[in-house]
Amino acid sequence: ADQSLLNSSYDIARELFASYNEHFADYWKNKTGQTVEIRQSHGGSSRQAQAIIQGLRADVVTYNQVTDVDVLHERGNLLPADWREQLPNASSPYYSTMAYLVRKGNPKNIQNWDDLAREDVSSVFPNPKTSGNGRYTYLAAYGYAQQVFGDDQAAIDAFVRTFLNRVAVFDTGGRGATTTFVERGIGDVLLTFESEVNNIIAEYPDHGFEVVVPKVSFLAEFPVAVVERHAERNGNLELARAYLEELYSEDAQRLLAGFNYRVHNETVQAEFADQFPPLELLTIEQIAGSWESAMTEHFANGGKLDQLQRR
Amino acid sequence: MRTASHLRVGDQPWVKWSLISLALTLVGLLLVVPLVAIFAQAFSGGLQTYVANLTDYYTLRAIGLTLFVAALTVPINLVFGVFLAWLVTRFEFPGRKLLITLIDIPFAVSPVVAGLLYLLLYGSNGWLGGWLMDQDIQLMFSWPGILMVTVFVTCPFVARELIPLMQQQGREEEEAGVTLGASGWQLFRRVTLPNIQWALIYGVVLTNARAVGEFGAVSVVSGNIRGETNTLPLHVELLYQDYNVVGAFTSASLLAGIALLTLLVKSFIEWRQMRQRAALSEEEV
Amino acid sequence: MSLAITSAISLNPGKRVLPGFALSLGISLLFISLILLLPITGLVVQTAGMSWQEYWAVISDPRVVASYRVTLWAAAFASLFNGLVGLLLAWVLVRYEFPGKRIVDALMDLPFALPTAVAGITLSALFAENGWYGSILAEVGVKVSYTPLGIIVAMSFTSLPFVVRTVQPVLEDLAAEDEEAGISMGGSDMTVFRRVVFPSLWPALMTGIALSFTRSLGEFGAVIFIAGNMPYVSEITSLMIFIRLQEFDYAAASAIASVVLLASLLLLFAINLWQAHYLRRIHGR
Amino acid sequence: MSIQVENISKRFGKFQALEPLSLEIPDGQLIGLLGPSGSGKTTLLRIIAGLETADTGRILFHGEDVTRVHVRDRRVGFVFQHYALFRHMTVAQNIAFGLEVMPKASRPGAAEIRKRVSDLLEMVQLGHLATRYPAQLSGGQKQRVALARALAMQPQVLLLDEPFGALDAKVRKDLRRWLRSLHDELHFTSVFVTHDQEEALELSDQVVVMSAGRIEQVDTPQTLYAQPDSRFVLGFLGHINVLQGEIQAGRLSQGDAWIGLPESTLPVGEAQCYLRPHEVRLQLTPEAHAHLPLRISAVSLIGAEVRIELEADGWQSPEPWEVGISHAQYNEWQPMRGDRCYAVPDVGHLFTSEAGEPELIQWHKKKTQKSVERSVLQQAVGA
Amino acid sequence: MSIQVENISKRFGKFQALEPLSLEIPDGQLIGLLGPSGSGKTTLLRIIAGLETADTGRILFHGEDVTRVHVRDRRVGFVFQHYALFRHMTVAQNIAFGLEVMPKASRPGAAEIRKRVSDLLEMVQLGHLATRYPAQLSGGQKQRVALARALAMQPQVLLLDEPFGALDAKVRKDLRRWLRSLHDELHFTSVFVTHDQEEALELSDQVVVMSAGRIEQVDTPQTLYAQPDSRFVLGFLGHINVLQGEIQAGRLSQGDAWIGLPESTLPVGEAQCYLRPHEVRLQLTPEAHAHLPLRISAVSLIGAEVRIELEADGWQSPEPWEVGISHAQYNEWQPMRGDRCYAVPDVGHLFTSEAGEPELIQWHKKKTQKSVERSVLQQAVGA
Ligand SMILES: Nc1ncnc2c1ncn2[C@@H]1O[C@H](COP(=O)(O)OP(=O)(O)OP(=O)(O)O)[C@@H](O)[C@H]1O
Ligand SMILES: Nc1ncnc2c1ncn2[C@@H]1O[C@H](COP(=O)(O)OP(=O)(O)OP(=O)(O)O)[C@@H](O)[C@H]1O
Ligand SMILES: [Mg+2]
Ligand SMILES: [Mg+2]
Repeated sequence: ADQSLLNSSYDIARELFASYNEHFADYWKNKTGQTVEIRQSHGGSSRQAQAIIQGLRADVVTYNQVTDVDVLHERGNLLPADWREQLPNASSPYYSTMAYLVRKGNPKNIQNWDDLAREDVSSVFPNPKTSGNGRYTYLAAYGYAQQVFGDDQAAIDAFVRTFLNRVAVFDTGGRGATTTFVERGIGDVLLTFESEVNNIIAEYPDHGFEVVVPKVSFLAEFPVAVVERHAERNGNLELARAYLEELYSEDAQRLLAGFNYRVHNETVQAEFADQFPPLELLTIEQIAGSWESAMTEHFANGGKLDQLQRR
Repeated sequence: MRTASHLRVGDQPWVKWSLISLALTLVGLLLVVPLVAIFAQAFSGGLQTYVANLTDYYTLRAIGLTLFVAALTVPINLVFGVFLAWLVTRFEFPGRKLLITLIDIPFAVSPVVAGLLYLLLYGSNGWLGGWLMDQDIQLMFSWPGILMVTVFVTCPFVARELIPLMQQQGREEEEAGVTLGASGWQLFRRVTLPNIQWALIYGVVLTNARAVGEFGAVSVVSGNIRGETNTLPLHVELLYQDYNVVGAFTSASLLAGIALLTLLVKSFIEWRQMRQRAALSEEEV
Repeated sequence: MSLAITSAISLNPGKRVLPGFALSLGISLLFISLILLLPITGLVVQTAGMSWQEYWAVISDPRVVASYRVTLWAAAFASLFNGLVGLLLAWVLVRYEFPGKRIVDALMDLPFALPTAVAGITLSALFAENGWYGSILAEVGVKVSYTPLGIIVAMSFTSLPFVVRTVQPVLEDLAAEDEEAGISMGGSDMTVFRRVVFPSLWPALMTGIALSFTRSLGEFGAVIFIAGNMPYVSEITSLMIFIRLQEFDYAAASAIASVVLLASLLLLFAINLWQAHYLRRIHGR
Repeated sequence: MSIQVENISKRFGKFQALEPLSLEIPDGQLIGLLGPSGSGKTTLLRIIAGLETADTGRILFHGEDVTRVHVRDRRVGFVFQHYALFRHMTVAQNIAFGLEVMPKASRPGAAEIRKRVSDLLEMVQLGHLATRYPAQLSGGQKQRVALARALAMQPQVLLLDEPFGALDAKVRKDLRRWLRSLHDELHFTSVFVTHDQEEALELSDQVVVMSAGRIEQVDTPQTLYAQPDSRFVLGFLGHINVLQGEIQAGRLSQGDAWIGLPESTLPVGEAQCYLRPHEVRLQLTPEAHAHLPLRISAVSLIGAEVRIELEADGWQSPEPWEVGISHAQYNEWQPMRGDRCYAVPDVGHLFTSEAGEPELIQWHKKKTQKSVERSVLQQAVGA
Repeated sequence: MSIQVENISKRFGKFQALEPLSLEIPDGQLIGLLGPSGSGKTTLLRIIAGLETADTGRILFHGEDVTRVHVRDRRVGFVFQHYALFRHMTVAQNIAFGLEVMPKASRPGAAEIRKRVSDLLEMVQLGHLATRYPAQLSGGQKQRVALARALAMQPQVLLLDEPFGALDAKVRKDLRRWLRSLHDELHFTSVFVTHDQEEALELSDQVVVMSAGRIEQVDTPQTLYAQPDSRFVLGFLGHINVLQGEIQAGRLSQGDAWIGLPESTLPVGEAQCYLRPHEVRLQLTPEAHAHLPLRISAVSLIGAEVRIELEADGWQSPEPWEVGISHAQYNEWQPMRGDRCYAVPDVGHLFTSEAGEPELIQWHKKKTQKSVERSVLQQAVGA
C-alpha cells in the first residue's frame, strides 16, 4: 500500500468500518490512484482515547462519545479545541439513540422509561463508569425524568436512583451486557444503542426479541475527528481528512444506515424511513448544558452517578 | 523408597476410594467441564465454521503475534533465569535474599497493575515516554510493549524452577569441574546444564504457557490494533465483543489447546525424569 | 543494595572460585532494575505527585472501600476453598494410585495456562442460570453468575494450582515412619492425621493459601465476566483501578494499585517470615 | 512378656524376604537381631510389631495369638531407626503423644500425663531439654527422646530398629550402656536390630544371627563367638584369616603355606581353615605344625593391641590377614611395613564340606602355655 | 611437590575458622589432617586447593607462591567428601572430563584420552564399569572413580576431604589400604582430611592434629601416640581412663582411689592422670603403687582383646574406664558384670596445670617385666 492510516474506533464498530474501509479504499484509488491500507484499532472508546494520549499514533478517531475526543485535546493537545466545527453536523456523520430490547412478546409490557423503574422489571445495561453506552442510557433516563418532574430535583433523583437499582448486572462493556441479557437470560430489558438492538435481533433470530423505541430518548452522537498532531507526523493529514469527509457522502451514509445508524443525508433518510421511527431526541445541552459539565456533575468521581448509586 | 508396604494414614480402601472419587468429581467439575465447554462452544458451528474462523486473516495474525512474543519472551527469561539462579545459588553476597524475594514481585502484582506500571513509565505521559516519543521510538502500543509486559509477568517461572533445584544440588560438582580445569562456559555446558536441563525445560514450558495466555497486562499496553498488536487472548475478547461467540471460542480453544499441549509436554518431561530415576535406582548396586 | 554488592565485589576481587559472578550479577541486576524496579518506581512517582489528603481521599472513597471488602472476602473464601480442595487433590495425587492419575496431575496446571479471559467467559457461561451448572444450582435457589459467589468461583479457579503445587512436594517428602510411630502409639488415623501429618503440611498449605489469596486479590480478567459488577456489591478492586484508568485519572489508579500491591507484598513477606520461623524450628539452625 | 514367632514368612513381590522361621523370646530378655543388610531383620521386627503382616505363621505375645491384632492395639514400643520424632512438637509433646491419644476412658488426666512425661524425661536424663524441638537435639539426645516416647505407654515389649545406627562411635557406646541398664531396671522384653557385631555381642542376652531371610544361629554372645555354627556366622563376627587349600597327608596346604592337622580321619580334598586374629601368633621363624609365610602390609597402633595387616607371601589369600600383637611386643619387635614373618595358629576352625559345621582344631591344649610361647617369641624377636 | 602453608587464617563472618597457622609438607608425603568436626580441616584443605581464599598468609607449592593462582591453574587433584561425581556422565566420561576441557593446544588427542582413561580405570580396578553411571555404583566404587578422575591430570598434589567418611567399615579398610599403595607407587604429595584417629594413624606419614582452627601437634603416628603434646591430643587418639584428684604427699588421690607418684618435685594441687587402656592391668588385689577399685559394667568379647568396661567404685570418674585383657586371661578369669577388681597402671600421663604438656610417669621401667607380671596376675586370678 502507498499509504496507511490508523483509525482508532470503539469496540463494536468492527464490521461497520470493515465495510467502510473497503468503500473508502476504492474511492481513494479512483480519486488519486493510490492504494491505501486502513488499520483499525477497536476497544472501549475511553481506553482507546487513553491509548492515543499515551502514545498510540492513530490518525483519525471514530468514537461513540464526544468526551473521548475532547480528552484528546485537553490532555494531549493532539487536535484543536474546535474540532467539532471542522466537519458537518458537529463532526458526527451518523447518530443513534437508546432503545430497548425486550423478550419475545414483551411479557412485561415495557414501553417507556417509567416502566424501567417498576419493581417487577429488571434491566441490563453497561456500567456508566466504564462504558459510553451506559453513560448515554443514564443520561437518557435522567433527561426523561427532567421532562417529567421539571424542577423537582428530589423527584428526579429518586426516579433515577430507582432506575439504577433495577439494574441486574453492570457489565463493563456493551457486548458483555448483551451476552448477559441474551445468553445468560438475565433481566427483562436490555438498554443499548438502537443500532445495536437491531444487530442483536439479526444475530439471534430465534430468540424472538423485540425492539421498543421509547418516545423520548437521548441523541447519541458518533463523533469523528482527525488527530492532527499524529496525522501530521505520519504525513497523513490530507488522507485522514478525506477519510472522514467521505463518511458524509451519500454512498457512505447508505452504508451506515445499513448498519442501523441514523444519518443526516435526506435521500438516505427517506430510503430507510420505516426502520427509524421518529422520536424526541434530547441533546446533552438540554440535559446537562454541555458534555463538560455532564462529566463533572454526573460522572466524575463522587458526582451525581456515584451519589445515586450510594447505599 | 518402599512406600508400598508402609502403614500409613488413610490407607483403608473405603477412605482411599471415597477420597479419590471426591477428588475426581472435583477435578471433573472444576477443570474438565470448563475445558469441554470451551471446545463445545468452539465447535458449535460445525467443523467448517471452526476451520473458517481459525484461518481468518486476523486470527492468523493474532496467532502469529502471540507466538512471536512468546518466542522472544522465552529466551529472554531463560537467560535471565539461568543467570539469576546461578548467581544466588553459587555465590554468597550481601543482598542475596533480597534478590530472591524481588523475583517474586510479578506473582504479587495484578496483571492490570503490571500493565499500568509500564504505561506510566513508557507511555508518552510517562517519564521515559516523552523522551522516547521525541526519539520517535514507539514502545507502548506496539509489540515491544507487549513483549515487555509479558517478560515482566513471566520472569519468575524459570528462576523459580531452577533455584531450589540448584540449591539442593549444591556447588560441589562445579567445584570439581573447576579443579579439573574447566572454564566457565565448559563448566556450564558440561556440568551444570545437564543437571538442570529438565527443570529448565519445565520452566520454559510454564513461561511459554503464561506468555501465550497473558491477557490483563497485555490489554493495557496493546492499543488493540487489529492484525498488528492484537494477541490471541485479546483477539478472543475482541471477537466476543463483536458478537462472534463461536469465533471467540475458536480462538479460546486454540489457547486451551496450547495449554493442554504445554501440560502434556510437562507431564512427559516429568514422566521421563521419573523413569530415568527409577531405572537408575533399579540398577543401583 | 546494589552499592553494598559492588563494594563486596571490590573488597575481595579474587574471592570467588566459580566463574561468572560479575557477569551473572550484572545481568541479574540490570534485568531486575529494568523489568521489575523501574516500572514500580513509576508507580511510586505517580502516587508521590498526590498530597497525602488526596491519596487518602482516593483510597478511602466508600465505593473503593466497598470493593476492598468484596475483594478481600471473596479472595479469602476462594483461597480457603482452595486450601481444602487443594489439600484433598494433593493428598490423592501423592498418596493413592488410580487409573488416570497422570492426566489428573497434568490437568492441575490448567488454570495457570488458560488465559484468564477465556476462563472468565467460560465460567460465566457455565454458571449462568441457563448454563450447565447454573440451571442445576438455580433449582436449589443458588445463583452464582453475577453475584459475589461468582467472584469466588472465578478466583478459586484461577488460583487453584498454587495450593496443590505447594503442598504436593511436602506431602511426598513426609516420612512414613512418622505416621507409623503415631499409629503404633495407639493413635487413630484421624488423630495421626490431625496431630502428626497436618502440622507438617501446615506451612506449605499456608503458603499455598497465601499465594492463592494474593493472586485472587489481583485477578481481573476472569472475574469481571462473572461478577455482575454491581456497585458496593460485586465490584472488585481491580475494576476500580480500571475505572480510574477510564476516567484518565492515573494518579488515582496508581493510588489504588499501590494499596493492592502493598497488601500483596506485605502478605507475602509476612508469610515468608512466618514460614521461615516455623521451618527454623522444624529444621533447626 | 514372652514372644513367640511361629513359622513366619514374608515375600515382597517375587522376593522372599523371610523364609518360614520360628523364634522363641523369653520374658525379660534383650535380644539382638544381627545380620548383613537385606537379611530381613527389619522385616521380622516390623512383623513382630504389627507394622507389616506376615504371609504365613503366627505371632504370640505371652502365649496369646496377636497375629490379627492391629499395631495400635498390640501396645509395643517401637523405636525407629531415624527416630521418627515429630518435628513440630517439643520433646515433652513428643513423649506425651502416646498418652494423649489414648481413648478417653483409659487416658490419664492432664496432670498425670505431665507427671509421667517429666518422670520419663528424668529417666532419659533430658529434663532440661523438655521444650526443645527435635531439630535442636543431637543424635544421641534424639534417640533417647525416641526411647522415652516409646516407653511412655509402659509397653511390655520394646522393639528397636538399628537404635544406634546413625550415631557416632562415642555416643553409640554411651547409649548402648544406658540401654542395657535401662533394660535391667525396667524388665521389659526387648528386641533390637543391628548390623554391628560388636553391638550385638555386647548388648544382648541372646543373639539371633540372620542371613538371607533365614535364622543362622541363636545363642548367647559367648557361645556364638566360641562355637559358631557355620562359615557365615564365623565370618560375620569379626575379621577372619583364611587358608584355603587341599588336604593331603595330614596337611592343609596351598603354595608355600601349610598347616599340620591332628591325626583324625579327614577326607582328602578342598578345605578351608578359618583363624581368628587373636588365635594366631606372629614369629620370625615357622613352627613345626604350621608354615604360613606373610609380609607386613600395615601396622595400626590404635587401641588395646597393635593390629598388623599382612599379605600372603608365596601363596594366595582372598583377603589380607590380620593379627593383633600387644604394645609391649610391638615396642620390642618394631615391625615395619615389608617385613616378613610367620603365623602360628593355636586354634582353628576347619571347614571341609560346603555347608556343615566347622571342626575345631586345637594345636595347644593347655592355654596357659600361650604366654610362655609369647615370651619365647619375644626373645626370638629381640635377638 | 612440597607445600608450604604460611600464616594462613580465615574467618567466616564473625567466626574465626582458622587462626593464623603455618605448616610444611615435604614432597611425596601422605599427610593426614585429623581433628573433631568444625576444627577447620576442610577449610584448610580448600585453601590449599584454592577453592577458598585465605584472609591472610601465603600458600607455596614447591617454593612458588600460588596464593593468587586460580584453582583451575593450580593443577591439584581434589577428591570431594561426597565424591561430587558428574551424575549425568558415565564413569569413563567422568574420568575423561579433566582431559577434555584442557585448552586445545595442550589437550591430548581423542585416542590418547581414551587410552589414558582406560589405564586409569585399570589402575582403580573398575575397567568393567566404564559405562556405568555414578548412581549405579557402590560408595567404594564411587570413591575410586573420584580418585581416578582427580588423577587423570597427573597432579603432583592430591587433596582428599574425608575420602572414606561415607563408607562402611569394611570397604573403608580396603580403600585405605589401596590408597596407601597407590601413593607409594605414584609419589605425589597427598593431604587427606579425616576425623577418624585410626585412619589418620594408620595411613599417614605425618599427622596434623587440629582443634578449633589451630594446629595442636604435627608428628609421625608413632610419636603422636607415644608422646602426645596435650590433653586434647591424648584424649582424641583413643579411649582414655582418667583419675582426677589432688596431689598430696606423693599421691594423687580422690575418694577411695589413689596412685603413688615417683618422688619428684610435684606441686600440691589439682591434677589428672590419663591412662591408656593398654597401659593398665586388672588384678583382684591392689598393688603397692596404686589403689584403683573398679566394678565391671560390661565385657566385650569381640576383636583381638576382650574389652572390659568398668565403673569407679568408691570414687568418681566422668566416664567409665576401659581396659583390654587377652582372650587367654579372659578364659582363665571369666570376669562377669558386677565383679570388683583393681586397676594397676604401668605408664601414665600426668597433667598438673590447665594447659601444658603432660609428664610421663613410668612405674615399671623394664617393659619385658610386663608379661611376667601378667602371668602372675593369671595365677592370682586362677586361684
Ligand atoms: N516393601 C518392600 N518391597 C520390596 N522389597 C522389600 C520391601 N521391604 C523390604 N524388602 C526387601 O526385603 C529384604 C529384607 O529387607 P529388610 O529391610 O528386612 O532388611 P534388613 O535386614 O533390615 O537390612 P538393613 O540392614 O539394610 O536395614 C531386602 O532385600 C529388601 O530389599
Ligand atoms: N561458608 C561458611 N560460612 C560460615 N561458616 C563456615 C563456612 N564454612 C565453614 N564454616 C565454619 O568453619 C568451621 C570449620 O569448618 P570446616 O568445614 O573446615 O570443619 P571441619 O573440620 O572440616 O569439620 P567436619 O569434620 O565437620 O567436616 C565450622 O565451624 C564451620 O561451621
Ligand atoms: Mg533394616
Ligand atoms: Mg569437613
